[in-house]
Amino acid sequence: MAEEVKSPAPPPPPEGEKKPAAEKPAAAAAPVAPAKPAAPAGPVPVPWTSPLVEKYRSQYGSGLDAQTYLGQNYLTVDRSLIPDILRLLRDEEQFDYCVDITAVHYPKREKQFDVLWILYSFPRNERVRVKTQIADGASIPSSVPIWPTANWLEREVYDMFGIKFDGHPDLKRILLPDGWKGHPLRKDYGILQQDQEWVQINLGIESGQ
Amino acid sequence: MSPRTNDSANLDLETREKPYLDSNELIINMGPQHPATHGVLRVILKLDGEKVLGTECVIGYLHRGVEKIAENRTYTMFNPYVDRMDYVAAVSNGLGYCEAVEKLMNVEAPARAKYIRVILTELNRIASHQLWLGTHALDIGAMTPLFYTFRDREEILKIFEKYCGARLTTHAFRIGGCQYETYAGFEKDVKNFLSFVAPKIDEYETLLTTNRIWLERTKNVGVISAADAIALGVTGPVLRASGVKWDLRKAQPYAAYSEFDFEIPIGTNGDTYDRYLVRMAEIRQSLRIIEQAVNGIPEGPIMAKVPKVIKPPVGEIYHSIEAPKGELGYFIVSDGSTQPYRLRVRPPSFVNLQALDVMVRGLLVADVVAVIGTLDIVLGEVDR
Amino acid sequence: MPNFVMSYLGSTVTPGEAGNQFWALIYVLIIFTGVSVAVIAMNWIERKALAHFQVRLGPMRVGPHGLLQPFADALKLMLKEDIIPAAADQFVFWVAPLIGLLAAFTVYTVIPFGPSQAVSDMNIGILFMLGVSSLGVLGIVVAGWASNSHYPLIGALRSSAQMVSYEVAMGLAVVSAVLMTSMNEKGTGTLSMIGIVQAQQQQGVWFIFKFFPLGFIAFVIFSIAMIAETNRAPFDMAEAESELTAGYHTEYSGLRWSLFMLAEYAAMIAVSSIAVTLWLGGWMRPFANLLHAPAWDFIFSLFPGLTFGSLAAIAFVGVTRMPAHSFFKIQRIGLAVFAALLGFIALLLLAIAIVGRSADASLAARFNEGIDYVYWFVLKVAVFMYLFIWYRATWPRYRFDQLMRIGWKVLLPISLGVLVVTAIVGVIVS
Amino acid sequence: MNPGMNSAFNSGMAPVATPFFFYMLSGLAIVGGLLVITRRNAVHSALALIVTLLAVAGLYLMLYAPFVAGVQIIVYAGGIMVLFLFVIMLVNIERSSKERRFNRMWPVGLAAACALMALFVSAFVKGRALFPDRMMSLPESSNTQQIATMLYGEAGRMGQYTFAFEIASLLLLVAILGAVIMTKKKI
Repeated sequence: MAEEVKSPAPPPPPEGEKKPAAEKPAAAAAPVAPAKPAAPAGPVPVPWTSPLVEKYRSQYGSGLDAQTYLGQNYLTVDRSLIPDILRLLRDEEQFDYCVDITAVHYPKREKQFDVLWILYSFPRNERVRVKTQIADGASIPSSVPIWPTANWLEREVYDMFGIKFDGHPDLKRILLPDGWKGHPLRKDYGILQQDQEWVQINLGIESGQ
Repeated sequence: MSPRTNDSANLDLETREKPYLDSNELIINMGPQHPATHGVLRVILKLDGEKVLGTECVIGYLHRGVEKIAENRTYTMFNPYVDRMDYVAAVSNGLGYCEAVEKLMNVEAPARAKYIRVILTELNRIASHQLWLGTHALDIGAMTPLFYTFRDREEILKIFEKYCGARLTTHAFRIGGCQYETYAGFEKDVKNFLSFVAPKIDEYETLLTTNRIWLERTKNVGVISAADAIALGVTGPVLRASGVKWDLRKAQPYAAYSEFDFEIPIGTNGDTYDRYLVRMAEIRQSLRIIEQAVNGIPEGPIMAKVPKVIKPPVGEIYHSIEAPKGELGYFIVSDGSTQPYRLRVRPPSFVNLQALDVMVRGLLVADVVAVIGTLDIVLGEVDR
Repeated sequence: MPNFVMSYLGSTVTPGEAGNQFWALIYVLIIFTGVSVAVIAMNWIERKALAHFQVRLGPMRVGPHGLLQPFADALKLMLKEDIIPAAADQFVFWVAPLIGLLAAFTVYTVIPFGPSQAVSDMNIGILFMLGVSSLGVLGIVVAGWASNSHYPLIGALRSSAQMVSYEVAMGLAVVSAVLMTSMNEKGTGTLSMIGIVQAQQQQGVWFIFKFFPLGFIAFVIFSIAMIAETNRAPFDMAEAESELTAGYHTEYSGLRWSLFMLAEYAAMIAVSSIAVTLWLGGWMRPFANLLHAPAWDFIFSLFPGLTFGSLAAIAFVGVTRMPAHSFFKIQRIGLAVFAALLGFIALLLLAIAIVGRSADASLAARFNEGIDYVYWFVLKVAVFMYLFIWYRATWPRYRFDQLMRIGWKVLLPISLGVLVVTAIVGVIVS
Repeated sequence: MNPGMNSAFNSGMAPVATPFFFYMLSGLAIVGGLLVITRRNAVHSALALIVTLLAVAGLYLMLYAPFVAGVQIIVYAGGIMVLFLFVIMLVNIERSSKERRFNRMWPVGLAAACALMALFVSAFVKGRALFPDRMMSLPESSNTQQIATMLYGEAGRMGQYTFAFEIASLLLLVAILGAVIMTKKKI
């Protein structure tokens, strides 16, 4: 019971081979390389084939893409499928444990954010990541009704990226103070940047740093 | 008071006119400066007399933006930062991070390094559980176990200090293996520790396990069912105490864990007492693992072939390990540069803390303290 | 010397009974100083004993083996700023520690350290003690309220509920001991503290062994209730630091806080004294009923001197075991002087015991007797004080509802049962 | 029983400075009583009431009624007042201290006080003969034992008030049960 070996691990690629972006966008999204194209060689994501994927692909068609990278499976799905596919994964495929919800910011892309659900199934001892892309300012259905644990995780994503989750019971900042402006994990937020006004008012520090 | 303004958002604190003889619903602030919140956790309690009607955790006082820092540091430079998250189990944090990056780079640490990692990580697990036991017992009012556990934890910290020079934030591992070869006498020290600590564990247990007051304070307190625990994403000893036999060391073995023989202790009731028993049993299992590992350390290199400048290929990886507090995961997105494009830490304490509200509703104030203790949170990790 | 000084020295009643105001005042002063010193000593012993329970050393820096630590603490507390929170009720905040202190110290007027070694012997001694010591809770309640803060308020509510509840079981246990005093030919008991000890003397048995196990059960109930009464571990809900930061004295600091501590320790000594008086024969030496030959009297009267002698010996061993470093020179000298002082007291006590061994009415014999009484009483109380420390080191804290459950559902029925059975047995026996 | 008892009376356990203590205690009681009704803050009133109760206990003691004094302290000052404070603390004090009091009650209270005063004065004047102008002869046995004899009787004889006493305790038992039933939502 080592890795989640649903599909064989990708063979190590030949040395020096240039690869395109590893972030496989959803079928609906335009393929955007996140960053430096001059990356060193690495393993490639390969399509992931399993009964699970077949079933959902037949159901949802092009809205869903399944891949494996370094032995880890992920589904890239269209934003419109989001609450349904997560619910199905929990109910039908026994992915009963939502490990984590997080996001990645790609400022140069049209749909700036990747939102990820990392799921785990106790009965199958298997992990899967579900990814979707949304634009800045767009919202996404909350998964709190599916996994209660999503409550704080979504709040953290909201806090750090400003992604809104529809239907979240109490969507507010969790780690940063309530009145804080800005979402620090966005790429356009500098590492030294602070909400100077907040610091001045609430901490009484004149410099705001 | 705190500058925050959201004192009690979801506690329905409408400013209604209080009746003349109103004796209900007291709102008290537990923390951020409170002896039993294990750091700067603030719990807003809504009480009816002493009965807890609801809680709200206000966290973030220790937020340092670890994930943001990661995006601005190279993989190597970021390594010490992970020690500062769960500072009582820094070795586990380092192991998770190094293994995640290694996995992303598709390299594997040599066998000897893996054994050293297992030994140090398990020692750290014991240290973490000892610290937990001491503070938890102190919260429930037993002073003495604290000093016993700190006395014995000291021996572990001495081994860390001799190995890498640091006691708490060890930065013991490097991407690709270990920086340091074991010092002369490392095996002897570890074996001495094993024979030293085993009777001490019994000593803690004589103080607590059958103590009537301890039983009354912990049995049926903070009960969480297996289904609730899974739904809330609770991991680690808290999940196992609810009867779910799941440990990443067995489920998805990493480092050299597949080579050792150990058991996953589980509880049945999911109450505070079971969590106590599970952690005590885990200490014993850790001792078993260390014994096997230290007797079987293979010879060989301690570093894999890793380039001087670490530049993982474009891609993303999620790797998690069984930290003393639960599943500690690292999700790393690489853009092929020397810095992580995005690094996400899946902190066990953060997710476990979310279960507090479910566990304490309907209990008394004294139980809140016991449940915070039994969740074994470290605010450095909750807030990152 | 004035006549009223000399005339009292040979008296066999307390100054209160003798109507001797001068000696009553002297006794009050002696007891007040003695209790204060006992609290200071208790402070040091508790810290040291607790430290040794917990594989620590405890205070070691201030004076040899930290002997001067309580004085340093007292000085620090006196010099600290006395903070009164802005939102507190100034007057009540100010007066609360005094209420507690007053209640704790007033009790000592009726504690019999010997048949004549008490300020006064009240007809209703035990009732007075229970009543006045129950006033101590007022200080706590009022302190918690006056702080105008949530934690102190909860602490105050807890402690008032706790003390009121445990007083019931405590009172019933006391009544069963009072019942035992009436087991004489006249059939009348007494509430007087001295009378209770004298009843034990006449009946030739400590009440803890009377109607075994009835007396013993009552004693156990009392010794549980008295821990709750004084808010000590494992019943220290009112000041549970891990739950309520510091309970009712969260907002107190400096001298005012130290008054609370003084009151707490004084109350501990007071309730231990009640237990000793009611069940452990008060000032009587052990085996007074079996080994009553004059020779035995003499042997037992050597005990005070021997105790101080062994303390002096321990201190001297400490001197020899100090590191031979110049840094420890002053500490070594200090400890040696302390040991010498103890040794001197030991010699003095032994001398008195030897000179006063004849059972005549000489002053030395009176002195010898008095020292014996006070020694045995204090020794028994000291055992209780040690138990207080031991409990604190060993046990976790009870939860509030559990505490109430024990008080009302366990201790109260048992003490009622013991009372009824004692009455029945008493009637049958007499 | 108590050997000290008789000797105490004989050897002059006569209170010292009787008038001083009497006037001090009565003064305390009166001042405390006034404070009880004039303080706006209920906790201050309760504290003043405790002072009054203790002063009255002291007066009992001066009247050679130590048992009554002890009971006064243990029941009123120690027990009832703690419960009083307990309740007061839970009440919204800020609000209650702002309420105007004595509204329209002034004349009634004054009239009642005057009537009571008149009663006292007339009782004193009319019953002057009942009050001896020197100290009453002391009872032979102690006050505590006398009370016990009255309540419980002695040597197989019912006491003067045994029946009333038992009835009163029954009444209290019923009151306790009633309180439990009223407060406990489910039993």
